[in-house]
Amino acid sequence: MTKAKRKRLIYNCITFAIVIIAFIVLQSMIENKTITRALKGQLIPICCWIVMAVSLNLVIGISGELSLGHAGFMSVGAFTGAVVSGYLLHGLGVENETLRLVLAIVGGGLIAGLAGVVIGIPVLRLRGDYLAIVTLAFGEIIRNLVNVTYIGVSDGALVFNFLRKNVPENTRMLVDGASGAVKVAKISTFTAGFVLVLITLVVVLNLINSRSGRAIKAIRDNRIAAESMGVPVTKYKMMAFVTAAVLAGMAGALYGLNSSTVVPSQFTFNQSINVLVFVVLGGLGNVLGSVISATLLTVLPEVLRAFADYRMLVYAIVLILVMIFTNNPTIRAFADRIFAPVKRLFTGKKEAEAA
Amino acid sequence: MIFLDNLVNGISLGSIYAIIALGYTMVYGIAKMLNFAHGDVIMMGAYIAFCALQYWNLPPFLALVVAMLACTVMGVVIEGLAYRPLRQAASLAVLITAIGMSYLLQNLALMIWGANPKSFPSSMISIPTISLFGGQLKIAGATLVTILANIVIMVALTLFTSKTKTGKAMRCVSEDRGAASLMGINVNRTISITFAIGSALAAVAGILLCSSYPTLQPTTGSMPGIKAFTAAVFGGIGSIPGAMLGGLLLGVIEIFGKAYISTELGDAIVFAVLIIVLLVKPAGLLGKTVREKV
Amino acid sequence: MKKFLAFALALALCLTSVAALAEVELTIAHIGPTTGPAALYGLATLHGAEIAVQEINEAGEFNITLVNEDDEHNVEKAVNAYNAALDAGAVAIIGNTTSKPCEAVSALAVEDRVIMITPSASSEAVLENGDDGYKGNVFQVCFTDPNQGLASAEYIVEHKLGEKAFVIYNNADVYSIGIRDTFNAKAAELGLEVVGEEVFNDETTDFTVQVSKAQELGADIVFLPMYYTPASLILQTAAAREYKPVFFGVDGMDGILGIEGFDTSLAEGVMLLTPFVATSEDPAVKSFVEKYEAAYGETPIQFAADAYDGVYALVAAAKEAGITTGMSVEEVCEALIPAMTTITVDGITGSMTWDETGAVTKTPMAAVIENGVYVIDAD
Amino acid sequence: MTEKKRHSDTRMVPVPSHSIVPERDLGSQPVLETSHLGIEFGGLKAVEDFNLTIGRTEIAGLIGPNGAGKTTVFNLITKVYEPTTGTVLINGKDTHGMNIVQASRLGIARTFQNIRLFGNMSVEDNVCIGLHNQIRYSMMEGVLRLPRYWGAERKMHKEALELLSIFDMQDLADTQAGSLPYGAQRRLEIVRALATNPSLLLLDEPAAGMNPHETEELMENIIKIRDRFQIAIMLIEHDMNLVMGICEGICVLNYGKVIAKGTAQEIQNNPVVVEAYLGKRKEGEK
Repeated sequence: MTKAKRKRLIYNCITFAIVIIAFIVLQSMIENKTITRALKGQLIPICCWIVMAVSLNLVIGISGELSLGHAGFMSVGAFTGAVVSGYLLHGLGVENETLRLVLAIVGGGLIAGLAGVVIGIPVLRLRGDYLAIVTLAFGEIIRNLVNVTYIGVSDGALVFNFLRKNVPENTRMLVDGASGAVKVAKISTFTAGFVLVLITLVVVLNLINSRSGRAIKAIRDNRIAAESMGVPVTKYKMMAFVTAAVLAGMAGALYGLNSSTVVPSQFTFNQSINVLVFVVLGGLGNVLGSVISATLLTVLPEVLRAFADYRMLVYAIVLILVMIFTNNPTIRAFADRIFAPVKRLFTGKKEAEAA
Repeated sequence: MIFLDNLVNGISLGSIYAIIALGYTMVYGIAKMLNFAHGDVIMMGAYIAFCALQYWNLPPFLALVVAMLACTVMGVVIEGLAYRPLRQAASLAVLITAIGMSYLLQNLALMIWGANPKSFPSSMISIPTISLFGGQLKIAGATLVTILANIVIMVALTLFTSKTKTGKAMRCVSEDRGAASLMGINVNRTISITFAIGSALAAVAGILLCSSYPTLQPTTGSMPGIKAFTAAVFGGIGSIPGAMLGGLLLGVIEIFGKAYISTELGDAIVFAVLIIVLLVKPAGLLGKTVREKV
Repeated sequence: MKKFLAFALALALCLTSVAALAEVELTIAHIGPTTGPAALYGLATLHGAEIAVQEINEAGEFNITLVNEDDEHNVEKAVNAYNAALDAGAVAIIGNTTSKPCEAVSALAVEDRVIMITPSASSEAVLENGDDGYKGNVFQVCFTDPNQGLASAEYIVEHKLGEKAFVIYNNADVYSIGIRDTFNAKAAELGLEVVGEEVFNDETTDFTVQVSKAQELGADIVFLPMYYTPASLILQTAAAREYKPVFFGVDGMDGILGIEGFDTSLAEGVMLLTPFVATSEDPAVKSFVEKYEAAYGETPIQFAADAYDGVYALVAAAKEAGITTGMSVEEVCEALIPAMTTITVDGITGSMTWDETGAVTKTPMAAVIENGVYVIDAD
Repeated sequence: MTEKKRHSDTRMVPVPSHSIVPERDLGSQPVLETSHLGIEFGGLKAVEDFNLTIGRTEIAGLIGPNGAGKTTVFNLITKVYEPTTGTVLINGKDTHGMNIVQASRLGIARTFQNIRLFGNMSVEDNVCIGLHNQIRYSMMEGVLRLPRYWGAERKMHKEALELLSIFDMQDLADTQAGSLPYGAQRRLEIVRALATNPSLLLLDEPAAGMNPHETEELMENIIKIRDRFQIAIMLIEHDMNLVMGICEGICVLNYGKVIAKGTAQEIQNNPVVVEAYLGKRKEGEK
């Protein structure tokens, strides 16, 4: 095994270990009832945001395309999930919650993936900032469309319409236009969230370290060179984009079924930006970084509840400072100088071990 | 007549988008960055004008000057503190910083002026509504001023970039920053000036925006900002006439889409048209397609 | 049953008298959007609740600690806020301010058995428990949306305010949609012609299309089931276009006169149904408005009044049920649920009673704006 | 590396007077034939009437002053640009309307004047990208780590190291490509191109930035590559020692037009070429 492969294996193992240990600790805390309500309530959303961040990292960090509409896929997943679960319950009378949750997550992923294909075909022809603006536009279009989508169950059959007045009277609404998914049965569980995070990590990490992932990274590093080596650019860009959309859709379904109500306005441009911030602060292409930053940045505002009024202000300033400190060459060099003794301590130790 | 009415409304809305888009496009052309905080500078400009009119009882003209000055200073300070250290950094890092700046401005406004919406005084533009065609077509004073202001700004900017030394320096920097600096152009200063002009325009845009749509909140600049950004891309980002054309078209499409197709899907229509245009012309309507050098 | 009630009443009285000796310590939580785009409503309910708590604490008997948790008008944050509130030891909740977060939180509260009194979340889904009837532990201080729609249509027809109605509503807001639905239904029933309707959303600032449609169709009454911010824009757009129908609003319209910089002459003749008018001569209202203005520097809107009444309703129920210090969340909830349906609260938004569903019964007043102030329409 | 497939089409090549194809290749299908190839950029004819045939195992040179259009020719052959006029045949197949990827599948690979490595990836991964067109498995097999994944990755690893050994770079396999020294980056580009198993390898200034010793080594290696893989190599180069030392046929380009073709000796003695490089000699000068 080469050094690079060993390093990669260690990195992957650490990633999985952190997630699994965190799950075991939290699960035992839940069983011992030592967990605070606030933390317990956030567990499922944290899982969702981890999946969102890791999947967006696949698009931005690995595939190198700036997407500003990731929340759109989450929205598609959330509403599809609510419809699948609602139809199974009210239309087909399926009472088993686990079965409904699994089917809803799969359905959410599929439809979001479909949306990813439809959007990806035109979008991925564009480059750079243009791609960014078009993904933003698609996110807004999805939100606008959900705002006029009415889906319900009427006499055991699924009803779908863009006009409220065309929906029959006796319909049990599942998605009620701008009011969103209403009276959703909450069936998401932390275990499901954990499994979804694991699936996401397996898919993304294995994809990155495989033939397809190598091709995706090659396109990111140098599109023309990759094409000259016979790498079909659109195919691999689509692969990254659609995989990310599927994962976001699954996260959306889990997210949607964690609350009795979901509204389209939860998945705005700002939400996409939030996920983008997770990815950038966690490090582009760094999956473990995404996991950690998504967790911390979801928990942090809740910890800072006491400073409610200044919370967003502090968040904004921290964001700007972090970007400047990590990206300005002068400041970085200065920081490196300061931390050099510390670093030497570590590297020196390593060398000693090696010797 | 309802068609003409919608057209006038569309041009009015489009003129506001155009002025905001000018700010985006100039900064993009020269600093090669998407200044997401531009929409929030607009909001700050409107708040300052509001204070000048409401609290300090200044006449409209002075309120305009105060708002423009304040925004200019704000733009230059933001550029110097947050964006200049990142001149060499990846564009994504700059984008995130700009987003952070946008949050910062919004929350500052929330702290200073509170969450309650303010109504922008109509005394800012005290031109009465004009009736045409025997009262069938009514054009509000603010609409007229907006359209006129748009034309004036457009002409002034075109003259500025083509005739003055600073304007020419700006064009040089936008073509090739490295070469411009070798030719003795002070790149940092030029970028600062661009931010100054862009922010002064933002103040004007803020006042016009709030004169036509008089609600003033910390989030007032967000949506028009995004739409204007779309307009800039639509027209070809980096191009001044492109911003103008993109803004006007976007405004007209939005109003017509709402009037003749669906008010619910107005925004979706705008964005759908943008996507179609970009697919046909990937660099926008008036943008230059740059051939990648191999 | 009667015997039982009498017994309960006696017990309650007994407990109350005990409580009078030692102050009852209660922690309650206000949950609402105190930051973010809906902050103005959340801050209003928070401030209203604060004034009520202050008054009650000054009066003795109860010592209430008010915890505030911000929900940012976001479902996910609302659930976090609710959990944080319970972690902080709250035994009852005043909130949420807005409908969607309230729907999400109340779905949890019904399982956890936590009593909720929402000042202003007016959608029906707040009270409904999935598809199986009502939650029972959630009480509204404001009207449910359908009631407002009905009352408005009835009022318009009864007073012959117009013949051709036009509705502009926010299709991204359950509050607006709910009122519009019942208004249209009632209007059809009463023979009021609705010539057309147009929608907008939370980000809309351009209302030219909506207003010109109404103008073109010759509507003489425009119904605005919405909050006052978009309403102010519609009034300004209409004024610029010299369009002068009767504008008829609902309780969300209250506050329009308080917008800083708003040219109140534009709102001249606007009618609205509201349970609370800040300029009322009623001494309770006057005292509340004075305290509010002194403390927060602005005129209270109806949201603040609803929250103020909500706290008083909670305390009245607590007295009725004989709540004591140290009761658990579930105990408080089970004790207050029957109490809420028996009490009558004479608040600043009217005289209120509640039924088992949690919906309030109170009389809306129609107010008309004249010379920049609300005037109660006598009949 | 598998042995090169021989094309069944073995028609005789008509030998035009200006052909630079060496005699041993005349019996087989040429790898590259261009006729009347040209491109305009906004009215400017960057390349005009470019005719060239390259034999199966030929090492050909394309030289000319700066801005003569040499790289543009490469871009036309590899379909980075669609020609305005003329045709490009690769192994006898017309590339009209093809994109870069399709052209690459016909058996051309190239390096770039301004190095275009996958800078954030390891040296080995750079080579593996070249191997992708021969060693395949699907995305699902990769994600689920099915047996084919392991087999294919092992094979890729082995072949990549073998290819890297041509330039003695196997020890650098784990290094990040972007952090290699300049000369090594150029060599890696060649290895990567070679990994695609091409029948025609286009090298754009392979010796740029190398010292004389390195250039010497490069020359040996280019010949070694040709002999080992039995492929044609066409190179753009300013180092005349290299060009004259290894190229069997040389084509000289000036202002987008071919001004001379022939062997090293013919070119060196061609007055038109000398003029293009040194300018018109004045009377009386030697």
